[in-house]
Amino acid sequence: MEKKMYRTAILETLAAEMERDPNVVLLGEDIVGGMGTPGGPEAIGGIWKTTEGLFGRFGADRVIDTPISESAIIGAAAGLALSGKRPVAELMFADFVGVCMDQIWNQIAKFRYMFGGKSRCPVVIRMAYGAGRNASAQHSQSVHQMLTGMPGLKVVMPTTPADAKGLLAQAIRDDDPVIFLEHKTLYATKGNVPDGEYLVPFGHARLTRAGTDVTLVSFGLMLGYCEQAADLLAAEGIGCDVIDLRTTSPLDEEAILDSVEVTGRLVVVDEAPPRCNIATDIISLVCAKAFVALKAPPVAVTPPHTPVPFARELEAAYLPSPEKIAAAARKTLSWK
Amino acid sequence: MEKKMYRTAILETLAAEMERDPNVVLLGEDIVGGMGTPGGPEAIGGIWKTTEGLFGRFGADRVIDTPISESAIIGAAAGLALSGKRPVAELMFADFVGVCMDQIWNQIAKFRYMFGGKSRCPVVIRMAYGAGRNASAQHSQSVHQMLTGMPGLKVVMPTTPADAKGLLAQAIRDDDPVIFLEHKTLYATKGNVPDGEYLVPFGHARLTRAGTDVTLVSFGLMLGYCEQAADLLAAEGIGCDVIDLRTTSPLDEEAILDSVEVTGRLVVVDEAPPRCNIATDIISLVCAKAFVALKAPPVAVTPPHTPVPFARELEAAYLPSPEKIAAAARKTLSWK
Amino acid sequence: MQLSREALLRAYRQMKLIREFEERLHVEIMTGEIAGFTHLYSGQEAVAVGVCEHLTADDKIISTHRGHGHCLAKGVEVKGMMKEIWGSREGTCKGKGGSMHIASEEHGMLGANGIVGAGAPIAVGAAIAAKLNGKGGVSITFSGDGACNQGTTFEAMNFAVVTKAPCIFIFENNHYSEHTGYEYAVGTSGDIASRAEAFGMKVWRGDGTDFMSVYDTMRDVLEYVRAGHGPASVEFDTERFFGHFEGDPQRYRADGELDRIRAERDCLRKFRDSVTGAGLLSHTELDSLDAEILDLIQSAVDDARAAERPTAEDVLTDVYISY
Amino acid sequence: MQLSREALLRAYRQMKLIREFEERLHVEIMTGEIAGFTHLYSGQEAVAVGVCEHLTADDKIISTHRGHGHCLAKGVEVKGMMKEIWGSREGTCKGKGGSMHIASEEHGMLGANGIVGAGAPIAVGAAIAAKLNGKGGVSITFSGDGACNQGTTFEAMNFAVVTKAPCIFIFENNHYSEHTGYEYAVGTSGDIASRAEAFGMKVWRGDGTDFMSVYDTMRDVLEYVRAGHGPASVEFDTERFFGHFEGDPQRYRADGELDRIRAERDCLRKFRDSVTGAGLLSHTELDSLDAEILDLIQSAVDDARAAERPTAEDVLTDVYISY
Ligand SMILES: Cc1ncc(C[n+]2csc(CCOP(=O)(O)OP(=O)(O)O)c2C)c(N)n1
Ligand SMILES: Cc1ncc(C[n+]2csc(CCOP(=O)(O)OP(=O)(O)O)c2C)c(N)n1
Ligand SMILES: [Mg+2]
Ligand SMILES: [Mg+2]
Repeated sequence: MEKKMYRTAILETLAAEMERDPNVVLLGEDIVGGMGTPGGPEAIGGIWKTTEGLFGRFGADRVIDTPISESAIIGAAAGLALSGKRPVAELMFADFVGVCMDQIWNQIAKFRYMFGGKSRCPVVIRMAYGAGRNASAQHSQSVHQMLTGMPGLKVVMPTTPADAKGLLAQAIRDDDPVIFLEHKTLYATKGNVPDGEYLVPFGHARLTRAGTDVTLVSFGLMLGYCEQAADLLAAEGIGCDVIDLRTTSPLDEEAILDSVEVTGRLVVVDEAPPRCNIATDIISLVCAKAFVALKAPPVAVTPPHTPVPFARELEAAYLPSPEKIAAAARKTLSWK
Repeated sequence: MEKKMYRTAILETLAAEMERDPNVVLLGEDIVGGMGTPGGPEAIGGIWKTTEGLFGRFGADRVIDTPISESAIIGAAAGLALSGKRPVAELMFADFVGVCMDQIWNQIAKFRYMFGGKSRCPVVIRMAYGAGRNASAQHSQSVHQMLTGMPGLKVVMPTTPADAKGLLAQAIRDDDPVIFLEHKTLYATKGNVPDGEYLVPFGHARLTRAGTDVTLVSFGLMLGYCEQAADLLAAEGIGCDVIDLRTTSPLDEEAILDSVEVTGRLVVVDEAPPRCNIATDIISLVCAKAFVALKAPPVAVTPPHTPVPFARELEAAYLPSPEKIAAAARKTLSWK
Repeated sequence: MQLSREALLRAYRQMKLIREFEERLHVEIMTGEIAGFTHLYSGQEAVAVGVCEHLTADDKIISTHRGHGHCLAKGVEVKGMMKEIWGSREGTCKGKGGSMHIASEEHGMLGANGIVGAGAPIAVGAAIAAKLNGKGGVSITFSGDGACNQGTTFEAMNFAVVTKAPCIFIFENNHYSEHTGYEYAVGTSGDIASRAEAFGMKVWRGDGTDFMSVYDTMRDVLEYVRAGHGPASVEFDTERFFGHFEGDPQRYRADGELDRIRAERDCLRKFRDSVTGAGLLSHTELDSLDAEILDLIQSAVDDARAAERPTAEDVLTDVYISY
Repeated sequence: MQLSREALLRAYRQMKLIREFEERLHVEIMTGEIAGFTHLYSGQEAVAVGVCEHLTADDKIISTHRGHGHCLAKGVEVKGMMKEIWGSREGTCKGKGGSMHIASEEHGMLGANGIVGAGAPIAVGAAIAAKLNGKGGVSITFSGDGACNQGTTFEAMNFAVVTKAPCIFIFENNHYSEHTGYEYAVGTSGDIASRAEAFGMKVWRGDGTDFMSVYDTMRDVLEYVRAGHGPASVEFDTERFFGHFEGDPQRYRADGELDRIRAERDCLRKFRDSVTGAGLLSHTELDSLDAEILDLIQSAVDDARAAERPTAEDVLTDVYISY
């Protein structure tokens, strides 16, 4: 067990899986870097440094640098997968799902069903999502709220370096299409990462701390904020269950319901805009399945119904914060 | 007041608005039909017959038939709107948002915000959505669950011919971008349509019948199913408030909350797949804002988490039905 | 190069099979028994067959909304397809896909596709896979004259050139996309091949109503692509005999156009005239094939009508392999 | 055609303004004061200015992630832009857009754009609007060598040809998209213009580091497009002096490449040499312009630093006109 960065966990897992299975191929923009330049391949790796050195190690056939053509990238991944390969495609920013949504939503997600269960399309689409780096409206978005709603996709959102490893290995070995969402503010965070083979199954949330007063549910950047909120609340004598969803599709309903059965109070923190997102999804689920247990109305903590703004002050105000989360928890606790 | 088809209401409203405002221009695939053929322009109108005769009346400059290039269609609409026109773009099927999502989501929806409130982009994007015609997984989908979540868009879903007229006129005159969703099974339905100028403001739901036992919320094809369910329930002595949302963004929260304050029981019927949709959105809203009024857990009636299947039996089983809606209502009523 | 009698008979049989499959559907659809949207391939058979007769199951194809011909030409079972179009749970896709989504992995048929232009990038991926496998396999995408304006098609062409993928872009120019003429929608006065060429591919052109023209052209194309020169493109001029979808009144056509193309541009008639004229096959042989095929279609329809219907539980399966 | 002294001075001033704007940002960004991703236009000034000097406020342009130069060339206020990049609520976009989203309707500047390839279809729409207005206006989209592989760019070109829209597609080939070379990513050995030509447009090519080459080329292009012949395309060969974004170590460059292009391909140096050599302007005049511009930039930075910051309430405004 070693402390590693989130991005390192991803890079090493890609390498290990490529080593293990010759069918694993990577494709994406600048994942090699330097193609067709005087500096040559790998002059600079991808901008997130999650694919560095893989071209040198596995060659041009398996690490394919692509033109700026996201529909072609994702479509090609689909074709590779239908032909028996295990492509891992990278979208540099999750916001670019807009230019290739058809291939994700109408093609990859639906093949198996449309074809009567007679095909498999084990594509992994990795993408960097989320706000926090002042990258403005077109480079800061969450997309899980859309993708989770699409039958046929699995949606994975690792929060820790360990989960980045375990969930990515699972994603690559999984026979269904997987959307793998990497929060861009987490790449440089560090945590213990198990050595050797390590798989985290989908649909199993992680309870990061236990408390009996209120349940906080989240993932990604917001999970850390929940932890901070839980610290604030602990100082006031309030104990939180903090649940890291890990995957939004499949969803670990049981973990959420079990916790709410105990606490009776729920705060869901979602970085997506407020309408039709994972917060509404989970609150609706809990109301349907744990109505009696609820001691107070569940609360969603989300950004407002606006695009992501640029300026530091604006983005900070836009995002949920530990303080806002703690306030929401207090609100449920003081409710009567 | 005359009985007209939903499609006629749309066609006539397009014509009237084009007459009224020379800045209104239409664009879309086959909306003229016959371009570049021996039969010539308007040999056949668009496949939904919602633009028939408009080319002859308003000319090639204002009724623009396009190649199969949805990104270019929606992008061009954006450029027209930023230049002072009022484009009404047609996507033949709502499912095609997949090939032009970026232009809708990252461009049109965000211009005003990104540009600090200094631009306007009054685009209307009309599209035929929904299941019920055995058009299979790529031609039967709902998309409001994604589009409602996108800040910057308004999302309009007329159920009746009268609303098709009043909401479309409002959409064309509105200064913000509007997604106008026409349920493909409704085109041939008939209803009374007010003569002359008729505008339906956004964000005002329609109570189609009043009852004090349970609140049914829906729109589109499902609204009719709710009416049928209400008939079934009425026969059992159960009275329903039936709410036609008309627009999902903005949402008439008040109409929903007011009704639930009385009934204490809520069934939301959504044709979208179950995760992160309008049903979860409204249930979450009601739990937050009318928790005390709730006498039973709200129920979502939706298709399952699967693509839309083809065969008649499968599609029928996939969709919510009046019986399933009535059963859901009975369930909330018998809850304790 | 002269084809063997067997090859000629097989080619005729395949084209005739597609033709009769579609002509029968044209009739059956009118009765209202078949659900959904159906786009028929009648008139274009020489393209599908002229291409696919060169292919093995290792070679992949991907098709469009007008996919029956490509499926049959690639060997997908007639009866399974008919059942699928009828929405039976015994259909190729268990009644879940229908006419626009017939696929068969075992035949290297990666699917008809309801989204115009979606197939091209997928075909490039299959071509890259073939290249990785190193056995000379190719991947072929069929596109219409309408699809050639979709961004995905262009991206796919550039992508294939950059990755030197053994991908063949076949454009079936049947002059119409829905009700719109190709000379209007394709900005280059309707010329598709030159545009493909400008993406850096070698291109060919052929008469898509003449089996031999398609077949011979494809021999060259495949030789070139299998040799590792990267992608290629072919534009075939062809005709669709029916409307865009069933129910289309086709007022965009010229007076007498349908009669003329049936008379002068019918690939089956041309094929028959040419092989019988040259004494390679006899009318009797072909007539007996015709009869055989009509029987096959009849029994496919009978079977489809009698086949098991899907149930409500079937809705829930086949979304994931595990979830 | 010989430009007037005033026109030459203005051209120099505009190019120099862009250059100093970017050079200063390059320095300021290192301090960490400026948030987000910033892409600098240094080296390409002759393109933006050579194009925009022909335009009026009725003509529209749309830009890319690398948009500062196009904005300044189209007349957007320096101080508002600097404040925007600093994230001030006094900025062009009230601090909501930042470097990648500067727009100014009143100047006919439809926005920098963070999505590669997104601008092209929007520009076609603006061109159709100009055509409807019938006053000879045009719409111009700037794209990089990377953006020329995006499907939207291709769709837009076909669409403009079909609608005969007065749209000009300017490709600034600066040889790199992020860290990738154009010869790799553009399948036609890096030739962009021929591809545009194959979409049915008249195309031009020019040296994007030579103001006069750009300006003269654009005179012809605009004459052609304003005359109603439909769209056109121009490929300019140019250089970017900095990395893709600030912080890029640029190891993809050749040894000495940056020195070489600064020495041999600097549009400002070339311009100065040529106009002073021909005795059209004097070094003294240009030097005093330089000083004036440095002052302007300094005061823009001072102002930006001192300008009002946005507040939490500002997050909620400007989403809709009414809701
Ligand atoms: C993305 C998308 N846009 C539009 C359509 C609707 N549509 C289906 S087929 C078709 C015409 C296709 O024409 P062409 O490519 O020439 O093929 P053909 O029908 O002639 O075989 C259109 C517009 C679609 N299915 N997908
Ligand atoms: C759709 C999309 N894909 C990828 C990116 C990431 N990206 C931003 S700029 C860029 C390179 C653009 O290259 P080019 O068009 O040559 O413009 P240049 O940077 O040289 O001005 C890339 C890949 C993006 N912003 N949008
Ligand atoms: Mg066609
Ligand atoms: Mg470039």
